[in-house]
Parts: sequence; C-alpha cells; structure tokens
Amino acid sequence: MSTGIVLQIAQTLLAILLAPLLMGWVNQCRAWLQGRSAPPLTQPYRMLRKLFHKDAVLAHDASRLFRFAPYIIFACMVLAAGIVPTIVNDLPFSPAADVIALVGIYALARVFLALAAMDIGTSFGTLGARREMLVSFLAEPALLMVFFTASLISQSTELPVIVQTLAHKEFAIYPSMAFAAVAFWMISVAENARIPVDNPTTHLELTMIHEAMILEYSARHLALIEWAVALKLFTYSALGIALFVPWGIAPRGDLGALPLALLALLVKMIVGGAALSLLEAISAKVRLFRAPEFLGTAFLLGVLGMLIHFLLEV
Amino acid sequence: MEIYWLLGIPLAGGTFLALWGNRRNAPEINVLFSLLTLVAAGVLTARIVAEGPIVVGDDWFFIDSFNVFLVALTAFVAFTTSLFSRPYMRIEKEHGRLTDKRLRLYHSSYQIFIAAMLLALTTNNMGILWVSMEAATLATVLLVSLYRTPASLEAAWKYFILCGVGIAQALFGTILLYFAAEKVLGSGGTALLWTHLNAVKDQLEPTVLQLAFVFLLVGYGTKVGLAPLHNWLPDAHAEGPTPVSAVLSGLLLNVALYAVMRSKVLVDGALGTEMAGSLMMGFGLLSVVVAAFLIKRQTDVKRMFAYSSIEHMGLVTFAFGMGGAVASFAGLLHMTMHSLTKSAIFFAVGHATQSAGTQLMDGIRGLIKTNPTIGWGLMLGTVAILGVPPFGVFASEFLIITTAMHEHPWATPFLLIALGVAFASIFGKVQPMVFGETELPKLPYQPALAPVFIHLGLVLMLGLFIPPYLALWYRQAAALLGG
Amino acid sequence: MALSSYFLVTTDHDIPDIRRAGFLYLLIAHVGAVALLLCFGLLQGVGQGLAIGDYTFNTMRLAEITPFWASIVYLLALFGFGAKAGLVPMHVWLPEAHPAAPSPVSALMSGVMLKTAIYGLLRVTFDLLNVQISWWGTLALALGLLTALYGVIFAAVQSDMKRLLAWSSIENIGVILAAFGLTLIFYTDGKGALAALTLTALLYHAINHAFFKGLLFVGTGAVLHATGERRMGKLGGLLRFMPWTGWLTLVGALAIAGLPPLNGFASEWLLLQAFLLTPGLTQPYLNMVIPVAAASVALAAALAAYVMVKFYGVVFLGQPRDPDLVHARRTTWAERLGMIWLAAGCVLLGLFPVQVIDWLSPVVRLLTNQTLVNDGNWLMLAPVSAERASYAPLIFLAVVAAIVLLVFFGVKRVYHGRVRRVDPWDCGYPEQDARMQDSAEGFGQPIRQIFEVFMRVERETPDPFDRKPQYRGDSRDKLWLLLYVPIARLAGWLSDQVGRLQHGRIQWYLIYSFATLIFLLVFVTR
Amino acid sequence: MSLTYHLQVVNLLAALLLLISFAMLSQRRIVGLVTLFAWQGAALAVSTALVGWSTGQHHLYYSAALTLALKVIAMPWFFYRLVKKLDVGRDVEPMINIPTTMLIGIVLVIFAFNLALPISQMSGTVTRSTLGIAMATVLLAFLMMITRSKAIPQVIGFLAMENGLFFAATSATYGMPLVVEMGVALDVLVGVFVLGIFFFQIRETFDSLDLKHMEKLKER
Repeated sequence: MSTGIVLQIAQTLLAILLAPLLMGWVNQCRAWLQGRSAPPLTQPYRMLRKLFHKDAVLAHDASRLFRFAPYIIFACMVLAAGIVPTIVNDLPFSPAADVIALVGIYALARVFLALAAMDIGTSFGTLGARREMLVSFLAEPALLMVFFTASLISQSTELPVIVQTLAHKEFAIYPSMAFAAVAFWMISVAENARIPVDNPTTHLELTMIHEAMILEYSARHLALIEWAVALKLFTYSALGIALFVPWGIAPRGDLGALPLALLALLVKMIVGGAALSLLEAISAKVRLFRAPEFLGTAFLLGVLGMLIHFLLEV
Repeated sequence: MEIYWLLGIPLAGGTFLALWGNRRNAPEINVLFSLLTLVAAGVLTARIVAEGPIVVGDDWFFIDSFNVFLVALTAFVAFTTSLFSRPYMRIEKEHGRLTDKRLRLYHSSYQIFIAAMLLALTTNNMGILWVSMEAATLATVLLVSLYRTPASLEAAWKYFILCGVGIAQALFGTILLYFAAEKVLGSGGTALLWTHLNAVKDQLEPTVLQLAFVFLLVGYGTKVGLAPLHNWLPDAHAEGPTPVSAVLSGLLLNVALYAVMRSKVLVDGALGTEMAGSLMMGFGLLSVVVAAFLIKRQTDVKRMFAYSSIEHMGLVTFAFGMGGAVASFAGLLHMTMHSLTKSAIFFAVGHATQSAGTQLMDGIRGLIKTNPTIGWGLMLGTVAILGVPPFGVFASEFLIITTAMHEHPWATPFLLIALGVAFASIFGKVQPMVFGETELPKLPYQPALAPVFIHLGLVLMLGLFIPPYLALWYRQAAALLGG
Repeated sequence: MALSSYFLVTTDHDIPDIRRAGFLYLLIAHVGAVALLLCFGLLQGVGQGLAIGDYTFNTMRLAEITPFWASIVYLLALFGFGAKAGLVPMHVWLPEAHPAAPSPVSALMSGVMLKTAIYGLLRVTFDLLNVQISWWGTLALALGLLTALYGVIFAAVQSDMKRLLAWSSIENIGVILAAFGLTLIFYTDGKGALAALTLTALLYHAINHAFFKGLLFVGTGAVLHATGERRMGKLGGLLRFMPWTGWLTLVGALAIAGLPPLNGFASEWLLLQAFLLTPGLTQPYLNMVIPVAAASVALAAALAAYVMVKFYGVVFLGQPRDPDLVHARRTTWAERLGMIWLAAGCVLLGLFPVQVIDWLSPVVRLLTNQTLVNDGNWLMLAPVSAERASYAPLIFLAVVAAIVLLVFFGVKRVYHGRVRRVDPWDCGYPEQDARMQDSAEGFGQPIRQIFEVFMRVERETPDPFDRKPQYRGDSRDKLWLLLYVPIARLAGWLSDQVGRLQHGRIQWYLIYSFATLIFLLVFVTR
Repeated sequence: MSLTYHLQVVNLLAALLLLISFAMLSQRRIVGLVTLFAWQGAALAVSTALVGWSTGQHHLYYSAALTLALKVIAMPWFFYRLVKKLDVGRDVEPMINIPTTMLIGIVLVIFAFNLALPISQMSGTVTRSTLGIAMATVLLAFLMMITRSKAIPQVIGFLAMENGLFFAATSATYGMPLVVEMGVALDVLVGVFVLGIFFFQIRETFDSLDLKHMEKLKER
C-alpha cells in the first residue's frame, strides 16, 4: 500500500513535470515542420518561470472567482493526471474516479475557466467562453462514447481495468477501437485547442477560442493556466496511450517493469507529439461553425465504434 | 297529503301573484311561496326516504326515489332562484328593461312553471306527464320574451314552435304507448298509469313500443336539448331573463330527461333489447360533441353556458343510455351537480351581465376587481362545471367516463375530446372576464350571491363526500332505472 | 392540486401573459388529470367487475388485469403524469407557468410537484400493475431522452432567467423519465439488480433536482427581488453586489451542470453506469440501442453545462448591463438561510452518495424487490462491483482542495502574492462598455444555429443607420406550431362546421327534427 | 271483415282528413288555409263522434264537442280576425315549390303507411287502419311547417299536427283517458292564446309576420 502511494505521488509529479516538456516538444516539431527555427525544448519551463515572477495584474472588477479559477483548474488537471495511468497501472488513487468522473473533472475545469472568462465582462472573455462551451458540449459526449466503447469491451469504466484488459489479457483486435481512436484524436484536438478547431498561437478575435478566455490573466494565474493546459495535453495523450496503445504500462506491483514503462511512455509521447504537430501542420483551421460538424463527426464515430462493438465483438 | 301541498302551493302562488300584481312585496311573496314549496318537498322527501315509494291519490301520483330526488332538487333550485331573482329583477327594473306588468307576468308564470314541473315529476300518468310538460313550456314561453326585444321574441318563437312540435311527437308516442297498453290493461284510465304499465311492461307489444319510444325520445329529447334537436335552447337561454335561464337549464331539462327515462324503463322491459339505451347513447354522445364545438365559437356568455348545458345533458343522457348501476348512479349524480352548478353560474353571470351592461364576453372584464363575489362565484362555478376536482361534477364525470371506458371504449375518445374542447373554450373565455383590468361600474343594489355559494358549497361537499343516505338514495334510484 | 397551483400561478392575474400561462397550465393539468383518473378507474374496475370501488391502492393491486388493459392503463398513466411533469410534447405549459408564478412557487412546482408525477408513475407501473411489458420501458426511454434534449436545447436559447430554469426542469424530468424507462426495461427483463441500480439513480436524481433547482429558483427570486428584472440581458455582474446569492447560486449552477463532486454528477454517474450495463439484456436489439441512448444523456448533460455557464455568467458575472444594478438590494437573512440549506443539500448529497443510496434502498426494495449493494466502503460508491466502476467524491474533493491550497500557498511562498489592479485590457479598442458583452441571446446563438430545426426563430435586426440599435431574437417552440396550433385550428374548423348547423332559420331546425324522426323510425323498424 | 257503415264513414273521413292535409300543403293563401283547417277540425269532430257512437265510448262525445268548439269555431274565428286585423291575408311563398312539396308529401304518406301497417294488424280496434292516416297527417303537417315562412301558416301547421294526433288518439285507440284529453285541449287552448299574444308582439316589433325577420339568432 505504501509503495502504491509513493508510486502514485511519483507518477503524478512526473506528469506535472513532464507536461510542459511535451508541450515544448510539440511546439518544436511544429516549428520544424513550418520551416521555422525551433524554440528550445525547455521554452515552456522558462515561460512558466517568467510568469511566476511577475506581478499579477487584475482588472478592477475581477472577483474572487476570477482569482481562484486558475488554482481550481490546475488542481483538476493534477487530479486527472493522478488518475490516468502513465507508467504504473492500478494505483491506489484510481478508484476515486472512473472514466465518467474523469470527463466530469475536465468539465469542471472547463466550466470554471469559462466562468472566469466571463467575470471581467470584456467582450472577448464571453466570446471565448461561449465558443469553448460550444466546442465542449459536443466533445464531451463524444469522449464519453469513446470511453463507453472501451468499457464495453472491458466490462468496466475503471481505467486500470481497461488497461489491464487491453494490455495484459490475450491480444485481440478490436475494430471498434479503431473508430474510437479516430474519434478520440478528433476530440483531443478540439479539447486541447489545437488546429483545426482552435489555434493555440493566434490572437485574432475571429478565430481564437481558448486564448480569448485567458486574455485577462497574467503572471502566476496565467502560469497556472498554461501549466494546466500542458497537463491537459499530457493527460489526454496518456489517455490515448492507455486506451489504444497500452502496452508497456507496468502492472500493479511489478516494480521491475518500471524502467521499461518509463521508456515506453517517453517513446510514445515523442511519437505522439510529433504526429500531433504533423497533423496540425497539414490541416487548416476550420471556421468556427464548422467545429460542431467536426465534433459531430467525432461523436458519430464514437457511436459507430460502439455499434460495431455490438455487431462484431459480442 | 304532502303531495297536494307540494302542487297546490305553487299553483296558489301563481294565481295569487297574478291577482296581486307587482306591488311592493311581490318578489318577497314569490320567495315565500318557493320556500313553502321547498318545505313541502322536504316533508315529502323525508317521507319517501322513511317509507319507500308511495302511490297516492287514487293511483294518480307515484313517488319513488328517482322522482323524489328530482322533486327535492327542483324545489331547492326554484327557491334559490327566487332568492336570486329578487335583486336581479329589481336591478332590471332600475335599468328600465322591465315594467310592473311584466314583472307580474314573471312572478305568476314562475310559480306556475314550478307547479307544472312538480306535477310532471310526481304524476303517475304518462298523459298528464305530457300535459304538464307542455304546460311548463307554455309558462316559460312568455318569460323568454319578457324583455320584448326582437331577439327575445325570436328566441321565444323558436322555443315555442320547436318545443311545441317536439312535444307533439311526444304526444304521438304517448298515444302509441296507450295503444299498446290498452290491449293488456284494457281501455280506460289505468292504461296510462306508469305503475300499472311497469307491472306489465314485458307483455307490451314491442313493435309498437319501439315506435313509441322513437316519438317520445324525439319529443322529450327536444326539451332536453339533445342535438340535433337542441336549436331552441341557446336562443331561449341567452335571451330570456337570467333567473329563467337558470331554471330552464337547471330544472326543465332534468324534468324532460326524467320523462325520457320513465319511457325508457317501460320500453326496455317490453323490448328486452338495448335499443333504447343505444339510441340515448347516440344522442348523448352527439350532443356532447356538437355542444363542445359550438361552445368554442361563442361570444355571448349566456349562450355559451347554454351550450354547456346541452353538453352536460348529453353526458347524462349518455350515462343513462349505458345503463347499469354505476352509470345510472353517475347520471343521477351528474344531473344534480349540473343543476346546482349551472344555476349558480347563471346567477353569477346574471349579475355580471348587469354590471357590464352586455352579455358579450368581450365587454365583461376584471369582475374580481369591481365585484369580487360575482367574480369568484363565476370563477368557481366555471371550474366546477368544467369538472375540476374537488367539485362534484368531477366525481360524476369521472364515473361516467370510466364506465364508458369499460363498456363502450369506442365512445371515450369522443367524450374526452369534447370535454377537452369544452374545457379549453370555456375556461379560456371566462378567465379574462374574471381577471384583468376593468372599468366596470358597481351594481346599484347588493347582488344576492348567497345562492351561488350555497350551490357551489353543496357541489363541493358532494364532490368530497356523499353522505351515505344520499348515496343509498341514489343507488335505489339507479336501481329503478334498470341498474 | 391543479386548481390550487393554478391560483398560485395566477397570483399576478393582471398580466395577460400570466393569465395565459395559468390557462394553459390548468388545461394541460386537467387533461392529464382526466387521463390519470381513467387509469385509476381502469385499475379499479377491471378486476372487480364494475362496481363503485373504494379506490384504495390495495384494491387496485389485487386487480387481475390483461396485458392489453394493462398497456392502456400504462399509456394513460404515462400521458397523465407526463402532462403533469412536462414531458414533451405535453411540456408547453411548463415554460409559461413556472416563470409566471412567484419564485417560491416556481421552486416548489419544479422541485416537488413534478416529482409527485414521477412518484405516481412509479407507483402505478411497479406497484399497482401486476404486469409489465418491455416496450413500455422503451417508449418511456425514448420520450425521456427526447424531452431531455428538447428541454436543454431550449434552455440554451432562453433570455429570461425563469424560463431558462423551467426549460431546464423539462430536461431533468426527461432524464428522470429516461431512467424510469431503463428501469422498466431491466425489470421486465428479469434483471432485478440492474433495475434497482437504475431506480436508485432515478430517485437520487429526483431528490437532487429538487435541491439544485430549488436553489436556483430561490436565487433567481432573490435577484428578481433585488433588481425587479428577469431578463438576463438587463442583468450582469451581480456577484459583486449580491455576493451571498451569487456564491450560493454558483453551487446550484455547478450542481445542475453535472459537475463533480456535487450531487448532479453523482446521480448522472449512476445513470450512465446503468446505461453501460445493458449488454446483460436478453433482447439484442435493445442491447445495441440503449448505449447509444446513453449518448443522448451525455449530450444533454454537456448542454446543461453550457446552459449553466450562460445563466451564471450572464447574470452574475461581467459588468452590470444596467447602471441601476449597482444599487441591487442585498438579500435578507431569510433568503440567505433558504439558499444556504439548499446549497448545503447539494453539496452533501454529492459528497455522500453511499449514504443517500442507503436511504433510498427501502423504496427501491419495495418497487423492485432488490436493493443496490454497494461494493465499496462508505467513502466509495461502487454500485455493481469495485472492478466495474467506482467513484469517491469525498476523496475527489479532498484532493482538489489539497492541491489548490498547496499550490496557492506554494506559489505565494516561493514567489510572491503581489497584485496590481488596472483597467481591463481593451484589446486596442478603447471605450468598451457593458453593452459590448455577450447578451443572453448572443450566448445562445450557436445552439440556436445548430438546432434551428426545432425552433421558429424571430429576429429583428437593426438598421445600420439606427441611432439606438435594438436587436431582438426570439426562439419559439416549434412543437407548439406543429402540434398545438394545428390542433387548435382543427378544433376551430370543426366548430365552424358545427356552427353552420345553427344558422337561425326555424325551418331548418324543423328539418333537423323531422329528419331525425324519420331516420330513427327507419332505423328501428328496419 | 266487413265494416259497419258508420265505420266506413269513419274511414272516409280519415281519407278526407288526409286530403285536406294535402290541400293545406298546396294552399297559398292564408285565409284559405284557415278555412281548410276549420274543415279538418270538422271532419275530426264528426269522426270522433262516429267512433264514440259506434263503439259505445261515450266520453268521446265530449272530445268531439270540444273539438267542434275549439277547432271548428273558436280557432278559425280567431285566425280570421287575426288575419284581418294584422292584414296578412296575402299569398304565402313556400320555401319549396308546391309540386315538389306534394311529391315529398306522397313519399311521406307511403312511409307512414308502411310504418303503421304492422301495428294496425295487431290492433284490437276496428278502426285500426286509421293509425297510418293519422301518422301521415302528422308528418304532412310537419312538412307544412317546414315549408312555410310566415308565422300564421306555421302555427296552422302546428295545429294541423295536433289534429293528426287527436285523430290517432280517438280513432285508433278510442280516445285517451278523459283527463288527458282535457289536459291536452287545455294546453292547446292556452297555446293558441299565447300565440295570439305572440303575433301581436311580433307584429309590433318586426312590423311583419314574416319569419325571415327572425333569423338573427345564429352562429356567426
């Protein structure tokens, strides 16, 4: 049990620490693909440090909600990172929340962000909040559909059990998971504010979603949000890994498998980040009102995956 | 003995008021005679409840639980209506719509009308029943045209002709009945006595009786206001003075239906088929549906409630047509509830139209502001008549519909649709009359709304709880109707 | 009940809209009541022959009833209770009546009255009827999901606080009814344990809804009281002027949006679990369709979050859209206490799901003969087995709170806690004012655009040269137009046709009489 | 079965009654109508007396006397006076033209006979076949009320209907109990009295006895 707790804390801390690195890696890859000279891999860390040092600038009318939202968002992401298995499966904390609760955690973070964005009352904040909620109301059920497909296969909504079923039982090909995988990629793109749904580097009011919400934030609040964003990307990646390529995650109590698991994680993240940036580089951002269509497709793919599960796999 | 008092008092009242004229106390005398009638009816009722059915006066009068309940109801509503008409007619006179001469006519006709109805209810002779029904019509014709406006004349004319023709059919039916009875009972006085007929009903010639029933049904059905024979009813109700509308709606229709039911019992016995019941159900259903849709397009408040009377009489007819203990019970209950509620509504409507100076619903607004008692009376009466629980109409409608659902499921959709349409129409129209902004003046005299609330209170009470003796009484009556 | 609530709804009867609402309400409630009575009458009568019964539940329970009549009874019950609960398409009265009523009444109607309908439905279906047929469940499920989605979509486009909440009530009733349908499906399939799970979810959600919807209505009432305004487009920034109401309402909003660790999430979580357990069913078709139905529940829940962000954000956050709001009157202690206990309910019901389920178990056992066994400990909810699914809201809250505190003080200690107050950044567009914030209509616009098929949208777009531009967008319920208006028209047409009968000429009336007579004579002697 | 002479006369009178009904149906002038009505009353009175005489039902004499007094003398006189006073002796325009009315009338007669046939056969009275005629008279009177658009012809139609009923009562059943007959007669008397009042009221209000003025109360 105590090893379990130590491992749990270690894994969570690892996720917190590695998350900006993944962000940096994606940015670097993207810069390469766009033919720019890439920022260093540690750029996100430097930015966080810089932001933490600055004096916070708050609007006159900012309420406590505005000031506390970053902490809550960050805490939610840390919680998610604690639940999603990255290197070790079935840690003591994971029964606290299954995949449905995980979706709830993301939703909680998002709602706080949206509310905080509306707090000051600038037109950009509400605009961002509205767009964010628009994207999420379709992404969230789609994500649930993906999880449902996985949990129908494994008869459980517990992530450890899912991973266990997929990675450690006898190997089987699940066509439904292929659909789910495509859906999951589309959802991740949308949820992490990437192209083609959102552009993380833009500040054009016509296109921005996520950036519009955090325009009013500065210094440590902004740092926490940026960090939470990185963590979100990281946990989504980890989720993807756990659902679709879980091989390598160490089963519970098998300490010997840890180094291999860490290595597998790094490799998967590197490949995944590169793939993300590649896909971002070759696609164009869609118009805002195409976003529901995009996510609707993801939703349908998730549902299809589930149906295929019933047709082919039961 | 009570029976002679019962019939004699209103007759004497009519004569006296005709001679006395409209002096200062005429309305009070009217009330007094009505009260005395009520007392006589009460005594009679008590006796029937205690002793069971009686045949008195050389077989001329026959009183059982069925008609004694109607006698009590008639006497009661007649009394409350006389209470209501006192201030109402005073205000009408104030407004210059009536003269002393006409009020004299009104008061004496009113008493005669009550006497005729009571005679129709208590007589044992089908012929006398016919005669008194006709007399009741004649007594009210001139009341309908009391205002002498073109519209009221037209209404009275239609009332007279249509009911006259209708009742002529009933006479033909009665003749046919006599024709059949004569062979069994021999010619002479006894062949039209209901008790005698009832005793030998299974020996009566079926072919004749079914024809007789058609004529009787069409004849008395015209007076009940069954569609498509109902056309006189909305006109007469809308154009006559409101107390007359109240008694027409609350009492005369009942009495006519009573006549139909008396005939039905005989015909059922002779035929041994469902023919009479089916015809009544058909008429009832048609009336409910037609009336419901007609209600929807009304602009005149009294006319609307007249159609509502057609609807409810249709419902009662339907219930009686179904037959059986529950349906007959429900029909009787509904008859009572409808009489009490509808007359209460007419009382409230009467004062409302007086205060607004128009019968058009668009002109009546916000009663609850200027005349709260009228407003509340109208509102509560309306919800009661629409069958909203906990009022008694609800209980009886409920029983009727449930029984229909069991025995004739095909009829329930029609009933439900019709009730729904009627509900939406009436409530949608009454609501703005009661609520909202207004500039209506107050009435010159204090309106007599005690009757309204007495009636509604009774309806409410019967909706919540039917006293056991009353329930027993209804059951006996229902059994008489072939339950 | 209908009558008393009618008079409650029409308390302010001077306003025509309110009268209309009251009328609509009474009409539908009455039609529903008639259906219910028929339902009870049938229950009473079928077994007993036909007698005037005592209408107690005991007699009804004893009634032996054929599947055909049972189905009729069920359909009547569904219709009747559905009308009272606001099931689509009988929901039209609800968004009219709830806003029309004074706030405490709305809270009561939403929290309690809608639930009595659910109670009745449960009572009739599980307790009084001896037969249950599986298509009943499918029907209820389908209607429930439709109601849930319909409700939430319309909630998203409302611009009146109370209407928004009323539509949201429709959504929640839909969810509850879907749970009811699922319970019935499980129950008829012989899956008692699963039926118990679903029923628990249903009851849980019903209780939750009473709390958070009550909280929101009371909160709205406080706002209404303080500002006299219920159009969201005139409010804004109230968190600053009415902190108590603001913060407590936030709890309600988060709870209704189905966010952990509050109560809304707990019941929705249970329900989704139930949806995922359908592969146990014997009917393959249902097996496949029901998880897809879960998608609709998920969609409704996600949209509910959208709605609540809109509601809370527009009313309580941002800048006041009306300068007078600065003087918004503070709430009284009574109001606060009312809100506090409801908010506490939301929190506690969310944090202790295991205990709540324990409380509910007698009811569940009564109706399904099964109880929900919790596989976890007192902290952790694990309805089927810990392997299958688990959720521990208390741990959840503890961790989030711990991390928040840790980070908060950590950041303060390692760096600093300095804050500078400035004007909001204007993005290079000077002279921003409160009118430039999103209005309620604006916030709902994406949803309106996506789901325009369900609505009839009325827009008034201002002229570009208008000095005082006004924009008005109104989304009407298309079902009203597609279902109710045609019915009304049909009734009108029929009444016109019938009206022709009555056309004043006495000769015609005589002809009716004559024809009737001849017809009947032919009829009886044929 | 051979009938006695006076019963043959009753049958002849019955045929006359029917004939008069047809004549009334085709009569255009109100005064003529009143005359025909008086004749019908006379035939009725005679037949009633004959039936009473031949069957020994002596109370029928009262009925006959009553009929004679009311329907042959009092009412026609009243109507003549009324027509004169109100000056409405002009032609009446029927709603349907006369030949069509007559055709419908014949159909009605056949219908009534058909209806009465099975009943008459089981009757114990010797004058049973008159029931069909009585019914035909009633229906024809009904038809007349439908086709006339003035108040007085309509009322005469109504009274003719009453005649038919009375004929049914006396000839087919040898008369109803006396009390009933008295009551009926009283009602008719009062009815006519009320009608008289009505005519004046209508005339006063509408300036005419044309029923076309009385079509205001309807669904708009």
